[in-house]
Amino acid sequence: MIDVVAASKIASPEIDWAGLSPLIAVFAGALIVLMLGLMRSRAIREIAVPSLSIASLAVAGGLAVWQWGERSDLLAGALRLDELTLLLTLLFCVAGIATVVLSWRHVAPREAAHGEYHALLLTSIAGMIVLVAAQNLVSVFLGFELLSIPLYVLCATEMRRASSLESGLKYLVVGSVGSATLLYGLAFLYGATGATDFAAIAGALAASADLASDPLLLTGIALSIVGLGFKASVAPFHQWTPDVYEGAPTPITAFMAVATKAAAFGIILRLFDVALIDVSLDWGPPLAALAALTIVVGNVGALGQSSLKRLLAYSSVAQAGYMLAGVVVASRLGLQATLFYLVVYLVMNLAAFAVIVARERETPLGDDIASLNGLGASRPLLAWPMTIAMLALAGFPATAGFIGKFYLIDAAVDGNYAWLGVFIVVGSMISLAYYLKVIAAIWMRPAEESSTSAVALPPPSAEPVLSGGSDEATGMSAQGEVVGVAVLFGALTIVLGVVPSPLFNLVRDAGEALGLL
Amino acid sequence: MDIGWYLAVSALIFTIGAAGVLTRRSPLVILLCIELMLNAANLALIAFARMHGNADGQIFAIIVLVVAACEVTVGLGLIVAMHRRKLPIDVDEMRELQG
Amino acid sequence: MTLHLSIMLWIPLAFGLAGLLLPARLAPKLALAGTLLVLGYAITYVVGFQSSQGALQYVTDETWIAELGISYALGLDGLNLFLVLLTAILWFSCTLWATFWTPEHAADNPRLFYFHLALAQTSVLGALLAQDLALFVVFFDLMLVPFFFLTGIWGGARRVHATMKLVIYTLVGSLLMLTAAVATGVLAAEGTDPVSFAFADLAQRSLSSSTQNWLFLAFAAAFLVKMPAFPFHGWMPDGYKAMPLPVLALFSGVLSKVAAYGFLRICLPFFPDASAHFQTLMLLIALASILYGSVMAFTTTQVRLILGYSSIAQLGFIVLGIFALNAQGAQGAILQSFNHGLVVAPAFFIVALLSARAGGSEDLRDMGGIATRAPVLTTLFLIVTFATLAMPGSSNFVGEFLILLGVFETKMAIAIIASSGVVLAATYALRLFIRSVHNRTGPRVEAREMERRDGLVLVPLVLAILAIALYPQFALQRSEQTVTSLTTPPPATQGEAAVAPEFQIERAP
Amino acid sequence: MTSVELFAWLTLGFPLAGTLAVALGGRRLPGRGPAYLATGAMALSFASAVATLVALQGLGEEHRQVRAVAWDYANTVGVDAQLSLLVDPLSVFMILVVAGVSTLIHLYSIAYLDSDRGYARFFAYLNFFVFSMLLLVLAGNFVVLIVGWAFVGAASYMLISFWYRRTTATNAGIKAFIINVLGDVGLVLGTYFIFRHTGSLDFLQTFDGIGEDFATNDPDLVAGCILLLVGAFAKSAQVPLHTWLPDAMEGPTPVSALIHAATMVTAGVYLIARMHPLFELAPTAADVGAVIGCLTLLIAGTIAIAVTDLKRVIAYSTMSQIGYMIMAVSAGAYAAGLFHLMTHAFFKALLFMAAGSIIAAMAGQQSLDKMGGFRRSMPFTYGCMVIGGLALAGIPPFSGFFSKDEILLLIGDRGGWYWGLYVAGYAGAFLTGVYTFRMIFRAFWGDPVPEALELEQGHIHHPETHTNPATGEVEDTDVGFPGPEHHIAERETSMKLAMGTLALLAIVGGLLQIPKVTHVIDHFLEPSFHESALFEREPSGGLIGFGLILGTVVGLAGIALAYFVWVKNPGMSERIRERSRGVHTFLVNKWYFDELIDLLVVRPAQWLGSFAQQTFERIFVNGLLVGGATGVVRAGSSAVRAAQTGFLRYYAALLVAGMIGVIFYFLLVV
Repeated sequence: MIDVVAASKIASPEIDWAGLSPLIAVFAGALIVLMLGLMRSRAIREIAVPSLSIASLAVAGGLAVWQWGERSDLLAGALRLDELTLLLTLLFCVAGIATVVLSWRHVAPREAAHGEYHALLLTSIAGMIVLVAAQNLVSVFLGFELLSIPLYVLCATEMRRASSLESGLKYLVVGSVGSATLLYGLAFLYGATGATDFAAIAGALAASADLASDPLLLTGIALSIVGLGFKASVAPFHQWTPDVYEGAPTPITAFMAVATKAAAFGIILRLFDVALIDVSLDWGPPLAALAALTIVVGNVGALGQSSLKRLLAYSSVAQAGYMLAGVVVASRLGLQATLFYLVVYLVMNLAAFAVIVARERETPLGDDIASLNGLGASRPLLAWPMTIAMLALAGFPATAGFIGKFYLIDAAVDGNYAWLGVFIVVGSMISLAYYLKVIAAIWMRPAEESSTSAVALPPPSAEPVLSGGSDEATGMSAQGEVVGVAVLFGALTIVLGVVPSPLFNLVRDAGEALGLL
Repeated sequence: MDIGWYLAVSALIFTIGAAGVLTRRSPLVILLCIELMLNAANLALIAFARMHGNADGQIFAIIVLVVAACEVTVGLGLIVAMHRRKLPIDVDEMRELQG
Repeated sequence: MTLHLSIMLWIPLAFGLAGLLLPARLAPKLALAGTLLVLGYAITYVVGFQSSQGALQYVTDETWIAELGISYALGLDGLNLFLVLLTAILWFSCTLWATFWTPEHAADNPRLFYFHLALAQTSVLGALLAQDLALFVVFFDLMLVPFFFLTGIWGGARRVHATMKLVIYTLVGSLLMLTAAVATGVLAAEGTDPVSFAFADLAQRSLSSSTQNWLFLAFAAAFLVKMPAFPFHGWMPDGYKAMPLPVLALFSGVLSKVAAYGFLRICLPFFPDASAHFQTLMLLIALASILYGSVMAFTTTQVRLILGYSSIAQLGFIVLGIFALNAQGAQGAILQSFNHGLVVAPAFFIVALLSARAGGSEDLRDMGGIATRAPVLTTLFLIVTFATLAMPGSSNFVGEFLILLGVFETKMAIAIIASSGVVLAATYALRLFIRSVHNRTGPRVEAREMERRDGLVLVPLVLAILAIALYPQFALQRSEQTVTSLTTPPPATQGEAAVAPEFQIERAP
Repeated sequence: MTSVELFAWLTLGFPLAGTLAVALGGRRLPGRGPAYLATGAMALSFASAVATLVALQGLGEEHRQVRAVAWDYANTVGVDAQLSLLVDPLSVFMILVVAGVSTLIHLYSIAYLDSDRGYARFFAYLNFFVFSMLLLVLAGNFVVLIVGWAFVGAASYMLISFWYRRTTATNAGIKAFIINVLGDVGLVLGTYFIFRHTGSLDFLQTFDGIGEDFATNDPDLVAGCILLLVGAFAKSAQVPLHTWLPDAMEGPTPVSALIHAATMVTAGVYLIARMHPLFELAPTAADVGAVIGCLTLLIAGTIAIAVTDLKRVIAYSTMSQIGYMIMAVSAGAYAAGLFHLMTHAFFKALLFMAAGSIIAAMAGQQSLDKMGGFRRSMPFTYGCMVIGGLALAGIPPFSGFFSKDEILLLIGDRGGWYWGLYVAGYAGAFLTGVYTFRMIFRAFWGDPVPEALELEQGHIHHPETHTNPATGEVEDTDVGFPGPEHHIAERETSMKLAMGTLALLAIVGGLLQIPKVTHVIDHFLEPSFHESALFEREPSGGLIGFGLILGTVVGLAGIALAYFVWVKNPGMSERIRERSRGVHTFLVNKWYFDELIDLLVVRPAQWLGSFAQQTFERIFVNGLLVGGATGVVRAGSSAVRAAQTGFLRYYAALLVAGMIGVIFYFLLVV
C-alpha cells in the first residue's frame, strides 16, 4: 500500500524557479512582514517591518538584474520572462522602496498596522509583476486584480480621515466596474480567437484576415481598451484619478501614480504589441484619439488646482496621454519611447511626491501649494528637487522629461502620427501654466508665517545654499529619509537628462524582447 | 444551440449590472451589481469555452469567481469601516473629494 | 577636433555652480571671473578666425545620444562668431553692473542670482554654437529657465505674473519648434540612412516643399515670438517692465539675436523652398514690426518700453535683411544683430542711471535737465542715441544700409517703405535723449555725474561701439564667406525631395 | 601717400583733433583757452587746405582728381565702400571756403560767446561741425558722403539746441535733425537706385561708366537723382523742406552765420555740382531742381519782407540765395553757382555777424520792431551791415553782383522756358534789395531806441532778468542762455577782425570772375567738370551787357523802394499792411508751410501712435492674441473641473458612456 503511494508519481510541470525568483521574493516578503506585524514590540513593527519590506524588494530587484537577458516562458506559458518584465519589475521595486521610505514615519501604516500596510504594498507589487509578465488572458486578469485589490485597501488606510475612506471606496467601486469591463473584453477576445495565450491569439489573427473585422474581436478590443485605459487613467476613464490621488495617503498616491501606471502600460504594450499587433490598424486610430483627448483633459484639468496631489493627479492623466502616443504607433520605437518615459516619469514624480510628503509634515497647510511658499529660501534641499521635477514634467531641456518627450515625439512622427506630436507639445504649453505656478510658489512667494521651518532660519546668505547648512539640521533629523528620496530622484532627473544612454540601452533590450519591427 | 443566445443573456446581465451601479446609492447594492457584471463575463467565458471546445474559458471562470469574492470582501470591509466611523452609507454623500 | 569651444561653453556654468556652493561674498567675484574668461576666449576666437574660409572652425563633434541621432557638435563660422563675441561682452558688462546694482530684492540670495546669470550665458552660448538641431533646441529652450527665475525673484512690480507670461508665451513658439525639429530630423532621413539632427547631415538631405512649409512655420513661430516681432510681442511690455535692468539688458541684447540667428542657421539652409515661399510674408511682418515698433516707441513715456519697442523695430530690420535672401541682406542682418546688442545694453544701463537721478521713476515726464551736471553721462548717452538711430557713421548705419540694399534689390517697394523707419527711429531716439537730459530740470530730478564704477561698465561698451563704427569691415570680412555660401541658390531639391511624410521610414537599430 | 592726400587728410584731421582736445580737456583750460585751441585747429586746417590747393595745382590738368583711401569701410558682397576721399578742384574749392569762413567765425565766437556757460562745449561742437562739413565735401564715395551729410546734420542739431534748457531750442533742434534725416534717407535711396546699375559706390567709377549704365532720362536714374535732390533740399532748406531753417535761428548767432548761412546749407549745391554727370543724363531731375530753386528764392524773398525777427530775415534771405545757387547748378551753371556760393558765404556770414553784434547790443532782443537808430552808436557794425547788404542786393562792384548776375545770365542763355527762371531771378533780386535794406534801415536808421541811447552813453544794455526772446519765459540762468553780459563788435578786436576780413572779401570777392574779364573760378574748376557738356559756356555779349545793367537797376530799385517806405515816410508800411491784411498775414505765417506739414505728417503720426497705444495694443495684441488663447484654455479647464462632480455614480456613468462610445466606434467605424 505504502509503496504504491511511493511508486506513483505525478507529472508536475517543471518550474523555472530562477525566473520566478523576483516574484517569489516579493511574495515571501509580504508573508513575513504580515507575520512580523503581529508582534508586540513597537520596535519590530516600526523598524523591522519596513526594513524587511525594503530588503525583500531589494532582493527582488537584485534577482531581476541577475535574470537580465533571460527570455523564457514561466509556468507553462502563463507568464513571460523577458527584459520588459524585468525592467518593469525593477521599476516596481524602486517605486516600492521609495514608498516604504516615504511612509516610514507616516500616519497611515500606524493606523492600519504596519504589517498589513506593508504586506498589502508588497502584494500589490507582486500583482504588478504578474500583470506585466502575463502573456495569457487569465494571468492578465489575475495580475490586474492582484494589484488593484490591495490598493483599494491601501487608499483607505488613513481610517481617521473620511476622505481616505472615501477615496478607497470610490476606487473600489469604479475600479471594479473597470475590471469587470476588462474581464468582459478579455472574454470576447477569447471568444473571437479561441485562445487565451497571447502567442496563440496572435497566431489566430495572423491566420485568418477576416477575423480583423469580427465583431466579437472588435468588441473585445474595445472593452479591453476601456478596462486598461481605466487603470492607466486615460480620459474619459480618468475621473477616479484626481479624487483617489487626493484622498489616499500621500506615499500611496506616489506609489499609484508611478507603479500602477507603469503596470497598466506594461500590459497594454504586451497585449497590443504582441497579441493584437496584426490588427494594429483597428486599434491605432481610436487610441490616438483617446491619447489626444487625455492630453488635453489632463492638462486643462490641472490648471487652477490648489492641491498639489490633485494637480499631480491631473498631470499624471496628461502624461498617460503622452505615453499612449508611444503605444499608438505600434512600433518598437514607440514601445521603447513609452518604456523610457515610464522610467523618467517615475523619477520625476517620486521627487515631487517626496517633497509633498515632507511639507505635509512640516506645515499645517497639507498638500496645498501655499505649503511650498518660500521654500527656496528656507529649505533648498526640498526646493531644488521640486523645481527640477516640475521643470522635467513640463519638459524643459537638460532634464529627463525633455528627452522622454523628445523620444515620444520622435516615435510619433516616425509612425506618421506627427499630429499627435503636435498635441504633445500643445499639452506641454498648457502644462507650463501650472508647473511654473508651483515653481513660482517655491522661489517667488514669501514664506507663510505658519510654515514652521521657514521661521527660525539664519539669513540664507549666511550659509552655503546647497551644502545644507544649519537650516537643514531640523529637517534632516525630522525626516532625513524623505529629503534623501527627494534629492536622490531630483538628481537622477538631471542625470538622466544629460546622460540618458544607459537607460536607452535598457529600453532597447526590452524593445527587442517583443520582437517588433 | 447558437452561441448568440448565451451572449445575449450575458450581455443582458452585464447591462443590468451596469445599470444597477449607475442607479443605486447604497454601496452594498452596487457591489452586488458589480458581481452581476463579473458573472456575465463568466457566462460568456463558459459559453465560449463550450464553443471552442477547450477548457481555458472554464478555468478562467473559476479564477474569476475567486477574485470576485476577494473584491467583495474588501468592499464590505471598507463599508464596515465607514459604518464604524458613523459615515453615511450612501455613495452620493461622498463628495468631499471633487473639482 | 578641438575642445576649446566646450571649455568656453561650460566655463560660466562651472563658475556659477562654484558660486552656488561657496560663501556668498565670493559669488559675484566668481561670476565676474567666469565672464571675463569667456570674453578672453571669445576675443581669441575672433582674432584667430580665418576670414578666408566659410566653413565651420574650431569644430567639436561627439555623439551625445546615438539612439536619437543627436550629436554634441559645436562650431564657429561667420554666422555666429560675432554673436558669441557679443554674448561675451554683454555678459561681462552686465555681470559687472549687477555687482553694484541694488534693487529691492538684491538681498535675496546673491548666489542664486549669479548662478542663473551664468546658466543663462552657457545656454545662450550653447544655442549659438550648436551645430546639431536637437542640441540647438535644447539650449534654445533652456535659455528661458534662468530668465524665468531672474525675473520672478529679482524683478519689479507684478514680477511673478510677468515672468509666467513671458516664459509661457515664448515657450509656446519654442515647443512647436521642438516638434518641428524632431520632424525635420526624422523626415529628412530618407529611406535607409539613420536619423541625424547634425546640421552637417541635414544639409545633405532634403525635404519636400509641403513638409518644408509647415516645418518652416513652426520654426518661424518660435523665432518671431522670441524676438519679439509684431504682432507676437504681447509678452514684451509686461516682461520688460518687470525684469531687473541688468537682466533686461541681456535679454533684449542677446536673446532676441539668437532668434534672428535661428532663421539664418536653420530656416534658410534647411527649408530653402519654404523660405522663398514665405519671403513676402516674412518681409511684411518685418515691415509691420519696424513701423509699429517705431510708432509705439515715440508715443510711450515709459523709458524701458521705448527701448523695448525700438528693439521690435530693430529686429524688424534684421528680419528684413535675412529675408532679402541675398548676401547684402544677410551681411547686414548679422552686423546689425551685433550692433543692436552692443547699443541696447548701454542704453538700458543709462536708463538705470537716469531713473536713479529721477527719484527712481522711469517715466520721461519725470526726467530732464541733467545734462549740465552730468556732461560725461550726457555725452556717452548722445553717442548711444546716435548709434541707436543708426546715424551714418555708426556701424548700425552700415548694417541698415546693407539690409535695405539687399531688400531694395529683391522687393524695392518694401525697402522704400521700410526706410521711413529710419526717420521714425530718429524721432523716438532723439525724443528720448532730449526729454531725459535736456529741457528744464524735472520735478524730482537731482542731477549728478555718473560714478567711476558706472564708467567701468559704460565706457568700454561705448568704445566698442565707436571701434566697430570706425571699422565695420572687421566684422563684415569675417562673415562674408559664410554668407555667400549660405545665400548662393541651393541645388534644386525638388528631384529627390519626394520623401513625403506618408513614407514609412526605416530606422537604424 | 602723395602730398595732396596728406594735406587733404590734415585738413580733415585738425578740426577732429580740435574737437577731441576741447571735448576732453577743454573744461580744464582757463578762460578763453578752449576757444584759442579750437580756433588754432581751424587755422591749421585752413592752412593745410591752402597747401592742398597748391599741391593739387602742382599736378597736371588731367591728374587733378585724386582718390585718397584710408581703409576698407564696408567692402563686402559687391558693396565697395571704402573710407576714401576725392580731392579735386571742386572739393578743394569747397574746403577752402568752408575752412576759411569757419576760421573767421571761430575768431568771432571767441569774444561773442565769452560769458556763456557752455563755452568749451560750444567750440567742441563747432570744430566737430567743421570736421563733418569737410568730410562731406571731401567724400570719395556715396557712403562717406552720406556719413558726412549726417554728421553735419547732427552737429547742426547740437548747435541749434545749444541752449538746451530752452524748449524752443530743443524743439527747433529736433525739427532740424528729423528733416535732415529725411534728407539722408533720400540720399540713401537715391544711392541705391544708382548703385543698382553702376554696381559701385565710388564717385569716379560711378561717373566713368555712367554713359553705358544709363540711357538719358532712364527712369531709375531720374528717380535716383530726384531722391538725391530730396537730400539736397532738406539740407539746403528748399521748399517744402525748409521749415527747419528759420527755427534754427534759436542757435547762437555765430552758429547761424557758420552753419545756416555760409557752409552747411550750401551742401545741397555742392551735391548737385558733384553729381552733375548724373543730372546731365537725367535732365528731368535737373529741371525739377531748377524749378524748386526758383520757387524757393521767390517764396523766401516774400517772407523775408514780412518777418520782423532780425535773424529770421537773414535766414530767409539765405534760403532765397541758395535758391539761386540750386537753380544755377541744376541748370548747368556750375561755376556760377559755386561762385555765388563763395561770395554768399562771405557776405552772409558778415551780415549774421553784424546782426549778432546788434542783438548783443539789444541784450538778446531780436525783433526789428524794437530796434532802431543804432547808426551812431555802432558805426563799425553799421558799416559791415551796409557792405553785406549791398553785396546781397547785388550792387556793383560788390561780390554778390557778379555772382548772382552770372547765374542769371547763364540761365537766360539756356533759352526756352529757362527765360521764366531768368525773369523770376530778377524779381527775386528786386525783393532782395527791398528786404535787405528794410532790415538795415529799421535797425540803424530812425530815432535811437533806449538800448541805442544807452550804448551811446558807452554802456551795453543789461536786463535784470533774462528772458527767452521767443517765448518770454524767464531763462534758466544755470546754463542755456547767451550769458549774463554781451559783446559787440565795437568792443571786441576778435569780432572786428573777423568781420573786417569778411567785409573786405565781400567787396573784392566778386573780382575773381568778371564776365569777359576774369575766369579764375572757371579755369580752376574745369578739371572737375571736364566731361560736362554745359560747363564753361559764355553768354553772348549783348546779353551780358543787358544783364549787368538790368541787375544793377533792379537792385537799386529795391533799395530805393525800401528807402521810400521805411525812411522817407515812416508809417507807410503800416498803411500797406492795413490795405493788404490778407497778404500780410499769409506772409507773416510763412505761407503756412509749418501748419501744412503739421497737418499732413505730424498729426497723423501722433494719431496713429495714440491709436496703437490706446486701442490696438490693448484689443488686438493683448486681447485677441494673448487673452483669446488663455480664455479658451481657461474655459476648458472649468469645464473639466465641473465634470469632476465628486459623484461616484457620475464617474461610473461616464466610464460606461465612454465604453459604449468606444464599442460603437469599433463596431461601426472599423
